[in-house]
Amino acid sequence: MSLVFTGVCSHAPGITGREERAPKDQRDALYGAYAEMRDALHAARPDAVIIIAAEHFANFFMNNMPAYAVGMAQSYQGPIEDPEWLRIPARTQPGNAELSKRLIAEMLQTVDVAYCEEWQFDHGIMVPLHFLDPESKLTVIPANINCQGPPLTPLHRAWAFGEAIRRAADSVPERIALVATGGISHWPATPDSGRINEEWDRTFLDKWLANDRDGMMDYTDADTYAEAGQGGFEIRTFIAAAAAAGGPGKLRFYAPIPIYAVGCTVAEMEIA
Amino acid sequence: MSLVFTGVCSHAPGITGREERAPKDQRDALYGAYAEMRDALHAARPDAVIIIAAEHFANFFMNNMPAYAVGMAQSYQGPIEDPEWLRIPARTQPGNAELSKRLIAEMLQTVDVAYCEEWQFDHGIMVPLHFLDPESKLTVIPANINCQGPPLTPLHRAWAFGEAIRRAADSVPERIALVATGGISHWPATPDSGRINEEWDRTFLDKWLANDRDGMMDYTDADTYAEAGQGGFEIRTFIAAAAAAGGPGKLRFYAPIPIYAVGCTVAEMEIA
Amino acid sequence: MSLYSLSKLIYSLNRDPVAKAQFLSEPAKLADNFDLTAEERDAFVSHDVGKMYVLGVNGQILMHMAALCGIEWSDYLQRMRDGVKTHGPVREGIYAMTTGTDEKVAGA
Amino acid sequence: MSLYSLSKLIYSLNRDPVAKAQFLSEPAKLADNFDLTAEERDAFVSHDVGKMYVLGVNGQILMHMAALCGIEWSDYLQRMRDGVKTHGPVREGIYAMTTGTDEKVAGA
Ligand SMILES: [Fe+3]
Ligand SMILES: [Fe+3]
Repeated sequence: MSLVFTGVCSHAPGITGREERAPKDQRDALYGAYAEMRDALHAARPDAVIIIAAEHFANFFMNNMPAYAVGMAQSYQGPIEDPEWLRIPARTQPGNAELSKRLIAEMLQTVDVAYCEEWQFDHGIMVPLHFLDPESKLTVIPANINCQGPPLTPLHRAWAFGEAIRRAADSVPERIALVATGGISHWPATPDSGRINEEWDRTFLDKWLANDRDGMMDYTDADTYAEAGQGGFEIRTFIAAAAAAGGPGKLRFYAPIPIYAVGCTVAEMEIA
Repeated sequence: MSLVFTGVCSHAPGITGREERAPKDQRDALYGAYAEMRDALHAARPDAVIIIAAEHFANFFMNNMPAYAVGMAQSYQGPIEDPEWLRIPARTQPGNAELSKRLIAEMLQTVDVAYCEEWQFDHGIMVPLHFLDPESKLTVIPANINCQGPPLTPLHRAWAFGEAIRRAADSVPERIALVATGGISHWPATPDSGRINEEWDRTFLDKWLANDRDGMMDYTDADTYAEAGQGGFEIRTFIAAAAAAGGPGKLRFYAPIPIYAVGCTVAEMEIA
Repeated sequence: MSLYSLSKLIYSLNRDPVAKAQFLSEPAKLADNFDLTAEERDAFVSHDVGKMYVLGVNGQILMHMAALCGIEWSDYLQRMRDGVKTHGPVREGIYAMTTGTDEKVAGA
Repeated sequence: MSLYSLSKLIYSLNRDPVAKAQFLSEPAKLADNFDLTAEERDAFVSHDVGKMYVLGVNGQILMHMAALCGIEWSDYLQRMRDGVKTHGPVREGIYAMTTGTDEKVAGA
């Protein structure tokens, strides 16, 4: 039928795996924002939720690293990490291979996505799902943007991917929701883990909330790396969401939480 | 520096593996055409040869099937098939990872290629190499278009891929050659193997030789499958070559040879 | 996605020397790593190319397994034709047979 | 492409239960399947997270191996810092360290 929901949120594994090590008020406010987004997502009654992640070498490695990938399986398993470490139990999430195929065929008209008949979720999808669909009820279609291994896809192609998702969603009879997940500035899994550039984050978020395409395109990877770390490359997922939704955004939560290793963010965007 | 050579040729494994089972005059004429193309390719003094193949599940499977892929390794091995069966000895071909990276970064501006730091050649690249570079002297950069597992990339994106290759080749100081390989009509590896639709082939070749973009875009996959078999999907490699070269083509050889299971083709195209 | 599993098994076999060696020594054990129906498993373990073709395995994967099993080219084509004669048309996957089962297009 | 091989080994380990089991029982044998330098091999077999970080392994791969080895989060970060102190800056790969080796940004 159309795109019925668009949201973005953080997916850092520390959010669940090191839950109790953040200040309690911050932890509670973040968890509350996820809960609000969960309610809004379910209220949109999606037939399927496309989750655009920036996964971390769980399915994609440099032997065959697609710029864009979309899942086309009937179900998906996760997490690939030790469930104890991530503190998210293993689960099977329903997919819809036939719907994926229709969406992918439409996306391929303008964006060259790889399709995947199997896909294991890592924390990039499991952390959002843990909050947004605790009972594994939603039909999920995973998508990925390579934000890890250079050469990376340019930002304007991430925008084109978002546009393709929107066109594909509008071309099928089903109600499609979109959740994009990624960090803004962060230095995950390195000795710099915990560094967060709040000013950089707020500037980017302002552009994102205004759906300011030109502003969001105005980053080079070199600048992003210097000011926002390798985790900053994940702004591609936010950019794709903005292109798909088209409207202004609404910020539910933002706070830098060093032990979670990211500027934790929960936001939604109007479909325009 | 620029694109310095563009050619297309067949890659059916029967051409080498069942060499002696074709009529001798046809076999000799085809082998002679490959030799002419070899000389023309080497005369262009390329620093690297991009070979666009339509590989057959040697590196890419439906777990992660990219529409477009480009190799980024320092060397490549092949054939993946039994060398006795293909009658092509195992070899290591030099690559150039650093040059690949520069070319890929430029291609990514408009086409979302997967990059591959390893790649095993199947007959799709080995058969052309066997004829065009018998001594493994050329630096090769393999490329691939998914012509095997639907959903397939649309023809206009194959054209865009060719344009991206041209732009990338023109953006580096090295001399780049391009060889695209694929069948026109054929039903490879099925009980229908040996069927060839010569009329369909000649119509397509006329469009290709005239570099008639609109004419080459005027095929649906359903029609191609009905009239030219699943092997006909490989016209995408020819289309990409035409987009890259831009000039008119010159046919060195065409003949349907059923025991080779394809309308065998060797042709070059002017760089315009 | 059982056809997917069977296809992936043959894909792995074609490209992985370790899998190739295991295929020749203990094919049943290799098959155990994949989620197959009994029919698929039997066809795989017994090198039944005709049956696997009817089950929907893409010829571009099957061809290499046939070569690995030492099945000569014309025999490979004939086995697929015989598979269709015995088990009926291709059941799944993307390719249907477009000539008659008694028609030999090449390699006769 | 030796860093590529080491990275691929850890990537496989992170996603493949069979490789995980072998890693815990006979890590050297698992490493034999990959084309590594002696330095890489030693670092891998001895779980030397700091050394592997300096050799250029991406933290997103290394983090999971550390978890598999039972290395607690703050200890994992400390081992990388100690690696840089002992062996010098990251030699290859895409990420350099941007804080001081004695600076603990989080998880202290
Ligand atoms: Fe991430
Ligand atoms: Fe082919």
